[in-house]
Amino acid sequence: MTTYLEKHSWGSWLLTRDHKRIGILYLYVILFFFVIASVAAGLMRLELLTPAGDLVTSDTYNKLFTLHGVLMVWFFLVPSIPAVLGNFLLPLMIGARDVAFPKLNLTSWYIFVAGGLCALWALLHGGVDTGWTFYTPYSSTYANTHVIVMAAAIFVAGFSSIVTGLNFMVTIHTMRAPGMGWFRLPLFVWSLYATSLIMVLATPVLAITLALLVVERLWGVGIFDPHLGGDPVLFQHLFWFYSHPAVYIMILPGMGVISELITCFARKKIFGYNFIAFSSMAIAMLGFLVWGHHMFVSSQSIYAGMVFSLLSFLVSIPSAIKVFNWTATLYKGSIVFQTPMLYALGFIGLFTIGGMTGLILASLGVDVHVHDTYFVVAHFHYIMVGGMVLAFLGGLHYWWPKITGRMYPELMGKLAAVLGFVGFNFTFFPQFIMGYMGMPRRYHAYPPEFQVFHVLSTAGASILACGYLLPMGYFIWSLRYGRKATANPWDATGLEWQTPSPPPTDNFNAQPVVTTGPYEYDAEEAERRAKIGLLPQTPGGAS
Amino acid sequence: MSEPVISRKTYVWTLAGLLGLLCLTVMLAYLPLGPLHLAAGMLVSVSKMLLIMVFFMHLRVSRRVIWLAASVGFVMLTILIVLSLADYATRSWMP
Amino acid sequence: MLATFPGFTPEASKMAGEVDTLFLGLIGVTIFFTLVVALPIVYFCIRYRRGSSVDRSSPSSGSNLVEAGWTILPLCIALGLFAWGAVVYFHLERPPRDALEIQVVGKQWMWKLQHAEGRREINALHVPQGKAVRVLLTSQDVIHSFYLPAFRVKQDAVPGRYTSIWFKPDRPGRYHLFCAEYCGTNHSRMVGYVEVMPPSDYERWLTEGEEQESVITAGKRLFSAHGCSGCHENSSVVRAPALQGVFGRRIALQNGATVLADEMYVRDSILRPASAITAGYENLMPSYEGQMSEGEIMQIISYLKSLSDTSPSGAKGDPKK
Amino acid sequence: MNQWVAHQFNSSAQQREAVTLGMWIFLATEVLFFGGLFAAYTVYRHNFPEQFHEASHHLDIVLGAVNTGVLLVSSFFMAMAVWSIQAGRRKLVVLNLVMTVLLAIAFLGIKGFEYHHKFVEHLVPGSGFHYDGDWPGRAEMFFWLYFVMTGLHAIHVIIGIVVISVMAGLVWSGRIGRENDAAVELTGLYWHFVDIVWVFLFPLLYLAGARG
Ligand code: HEA
Ligand code: HEA
Ligand code: HEC
Ligand code: CUA
Ligand SMILES: [Cu+2]
Repeated sequence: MTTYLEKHSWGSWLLTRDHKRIGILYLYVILFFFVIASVAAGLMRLELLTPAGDLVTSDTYNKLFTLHGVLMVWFFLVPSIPAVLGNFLLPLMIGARDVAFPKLNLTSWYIFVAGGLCALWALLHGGVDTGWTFYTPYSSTYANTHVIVMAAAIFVAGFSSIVTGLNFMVTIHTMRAPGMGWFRLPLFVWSLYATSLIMVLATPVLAITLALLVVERLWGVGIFDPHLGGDPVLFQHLFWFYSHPAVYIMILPGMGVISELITCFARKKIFGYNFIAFSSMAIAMLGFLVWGHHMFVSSQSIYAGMVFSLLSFLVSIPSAIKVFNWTATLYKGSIVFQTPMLYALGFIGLFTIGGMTGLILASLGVDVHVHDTYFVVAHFHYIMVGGMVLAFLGGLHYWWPKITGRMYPELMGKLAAVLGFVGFNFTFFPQFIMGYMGMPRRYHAYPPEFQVFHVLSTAGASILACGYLLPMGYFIWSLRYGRKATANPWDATGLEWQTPSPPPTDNFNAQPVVTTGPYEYDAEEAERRAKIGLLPQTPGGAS
Repeated sequence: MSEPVISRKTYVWTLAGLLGLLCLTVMLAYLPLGPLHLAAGMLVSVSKMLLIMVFFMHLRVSRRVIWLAASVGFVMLTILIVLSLADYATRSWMP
Repeated sequence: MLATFPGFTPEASKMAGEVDTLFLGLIGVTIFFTLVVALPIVYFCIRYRRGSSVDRSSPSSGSNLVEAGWTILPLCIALGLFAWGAVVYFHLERPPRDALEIQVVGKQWMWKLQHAEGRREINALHVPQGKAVRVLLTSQDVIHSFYLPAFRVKQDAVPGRYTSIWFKPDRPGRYHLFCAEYCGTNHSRMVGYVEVMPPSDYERWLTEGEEQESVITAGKRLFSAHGCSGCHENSSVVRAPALQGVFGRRIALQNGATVLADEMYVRDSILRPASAITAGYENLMPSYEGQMSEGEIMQIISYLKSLSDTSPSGAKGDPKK
Repeated sequence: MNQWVAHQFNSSAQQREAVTLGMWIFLATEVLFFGGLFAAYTVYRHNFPEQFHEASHHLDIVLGAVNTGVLLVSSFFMAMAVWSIQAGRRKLVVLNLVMTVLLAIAFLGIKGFEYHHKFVEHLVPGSGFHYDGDWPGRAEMFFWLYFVMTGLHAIHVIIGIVVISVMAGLVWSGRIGRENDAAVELTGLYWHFVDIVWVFLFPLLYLAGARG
């Protein structure tokens, strides 16, 4: 049996229909955009060192945060776990040879790249300065930057996301191996299912909204135009109808990864499998009902505001259920602190803080004050960077041996995880404080009393940068020099570990048949085997 | 390989029903229904849609998951419209 | 409250205190739950680390009772927090009846303000201590947001619409005014200050500088200059409704609906009279679209308000309704 | 296993299940794609009931109704095409598909005629827009929605025409037959969906103002 990595020609990659290779193609592209968006963040942080706004002009600064937001959201975080790890793992986890529509899968990658090229074009020709939210009438009438091209870029990338979601949903419905009932699915698969649901149902609304924006810009009149009696706030309704559910696209897959990591490294069956599975679906559904919480001071009716606030409080309950279940899973486990586990534990803590500050924002009385301040910026970085990016890194470490057949260096891994965690808190915790003190966001110059917090934040960002650069370095290093990985270096359950690392092109040498649930771990057994040296503290390679 | 799942006669009856409903909507437009007008129009449209989906699109003989996929889009659309209107309809209310 | 922490944004009004209390409450809940999660995690990680010899027998993989517990408890807390936040919000949104009214127009990239007595300011707002102030907002281009951190209030200024906020300054001093909604190149320069002065200083300040025409007088002047009085005064030949007492009342329209004559209604009446014909009248009034600036429209509105016997702020009518 | 089953599937039943479900999910995304427009329409109709009522009188009910009929009948032919392929009646399939396409073209023709008329009457939003009724801006909003909604629908009709024509060719040449009829069925689903969109557009736009 040959592994899926065997062939090396360009054609074999660019025309591949193998979901594993497509996952890797995605990895390259999103890393590329992550680096650009991070450099933009770095420049922003440098600019904010001084209150005067002297490093870059205000126009440049506005373009930087727009670029940062747009690339990070649509070209990095939305496709991060689903399109990379999801593509790679979904068929493996349910015991299928591939996704349901492999050609479509490759097409969606090309669509994504086309969108990315549009975004790059806009960047190279001077950028866009509307913020990632594209509020009208600024974006439709007043901005004179490349709004149309950038909107087109997101429109196109959106279709890639729709196609991926569709593919995943059909795959999960129809391609499960014999014996793989719905309640034997790994929780990562459940979370991908919930994510796909949102991708499929929310993204089209974003697409049509951006299309309307473009038509309005081209045609000169349009639906959001106050001169026709149009309401610019309607744009916000349509935008957030997508973008709030989209924030769950940017956390649910991370939650799925965490469920896998916690069980494996605590060697415990997950606590409350059904509740975690259903809470993913609940988040996906309830997530569609709360978008108005971004519009509390937008001139939206105060009664609508109250309804949206109430629903926002309710949507946090399923997240709470997950957090408590992960915690309970650790009880009576046999816990080891491998790198992926460090990321998972970091995730739980930072997600809790990010989520709870989301509740603070959902509280009407406070949001009037902190809306559009750094408090909001801190909130979403806690969830998106402290949550999803950590989950992505954790997952990447965990499945790295499966993907590449090599182990990453464990000590360096731990160092990067700790650096990232510390740097992260330094960067974003001060933003909560200055946000409550009234520091508005999207400000290129600011009153001097906020400087101390900005300096702390920039210092933290430099540490955080190391936390990112280190893994990029050693991952590349490990491709050549890493220890060879066994089929199942973590001694994990899960179908993906029952096949060689890296897996053969058709995933399994024989059609797997599933007879048990996904997390048949036994902590006592693990302890016994550890004592006699069968389960090493540092697992991994073939010696 | 397959066999027809719905008979030709059913299709013809469906078409007849659809054209009948079309006449009905146009007639309704000329009746003095006042505010009920929109509701009546939408009711007819929904009936037409159901006819098309159930017979032309074979929902009648489809599995439950297809029914789900067929309805979920409309459910979400309802949410979008109802919650947006919740804003516009209550804007002029006084606190 | 927070004001006692050095360096923190001052609480310059009682409402600010209310918001801060709510915030501290929420922070308390946040810390509580963070600990509820973090402490067990740390404890489990130490106690159940690989190699520690503790009892790991009969692990549980779920319990409906436990799940119900940690669903219902946060649910109750969440509902409580929602209610608290909603009450504070309600206070923030409901202006007292005797508030001073300031008219504010946002444009790229400045705030243009005018006091009832006529004095105009740019990017600055002088207000008397101890008196509620209601800010009536609109924008002549993109969306801006009028943000006063010291009073914990913020409201977007939307083109084509009126919005408002109010606050009651309790402490003299100078506080930040920010534009909080991104509005283009100089968004971060669309800043200014609020100066809270003792009432007597404020009175003096109002009359400083050259003689000012009060907003109402200006409105009255515009009302005749644009020919409104020609139709709307009793002596006119055209049959048009008298405008005394119209503001703040419910108006019956020709199409059978009734609407509240608030700022938005009067604005529409001036710019697009045909949109809502008053019952019993004909559609004779011309449209003034493009003939007046946002500021002038606001002045006429103030004049019409002054013709009504509702309170000076009037806008929101009887708050108990 | 036969040649029609792709390698990732275990059986043709599984493949059939997957493609059908995939198509229905795609249609759900289409519902929401149009849904943004329907939501905007609802909001503005709620805000400006009178002006919408009045502006809709400038649309031709007769043409609208005829066009609805045309699409409904074409949907019927599409359903018959699916029936024919399931019954293995190749020529009948082609005939039905051709009828579907012809009716779709007729639909576009009538639509184009209406567009032309609006253009002549200066009812196309933009600098050339001219409207005598109350508050022309709001009427312009109505026509803006009219053009965007029917325009997007027309794009879907055009895509449908292309796809159905290709299907007709493939069936004619024998490359699609009873054994691999899924493609025709999926095309049918798409076409019926396009029909459903129009079923809603017609009363919302043409009948927005009661004539009675
Ligand atoms: C991955 C992304 C992500 C996620 C998952 C969330 C999750 C949540 N978000 Fe956040 N949010 C963003 C990304 C995200 N957000 C972004 C990007 C913005 C800014 C957009 C912009 O303007 O640019 C934003 C802005 C934003 C606002 C608007 C702020 C403003 O502009 O004024 C609000 C307001 O309600 C909000 C609320 C919430 C809530 C209630 C949750 C909840 O889902 C959180 C639920 C989780 C928990 C609550 C923690 C776990 C629970 C416990 C430990 C138990 C205790 C629980 C209870 C007592 C209930 N978010
Ligand atoms: C999706 C995910 C995502 C991720 C991963 C990040 C990652 C980071 N973000 Fe970002 N951010 C957003 C999503 C994200 N962000 C969004 C959606 C917005 C809103 C945009 C808008 O308002 O429209 C935003 C806005 C935003 C702002 C607010 C701008 C403003 O309102 O004025 C800031 C400010 O500090 C910031 C900082 C950072 C930092 C420091 C990181 C760090 O994690 C990045 C770490 C990386 C580096 C630091 C770069 C590498 C190193 C160098 C280039 C060397 C030089 C650097 C130094 C010496 C510091 N982000
Ligand atoms: C040619 C005569 C004419 C002129 C000039 C005119 N109006 Fe009017 N106005 C009318 C008539 C007639 C109505 C009642 C029908 C309607 O509602 O449109 C009316 C209605 C109104 C109303 C609604 C009153 C209600 O009871 O609902 C307001 C407010 C108003 N006008 C303000 C103004 C202002 C301000 C101006 C000047 C800028 C002005 N009008 C100029 C004739 C006029
Ligand atoms: Cu005005 Cu920002
Ligand atoms: Cu949100």
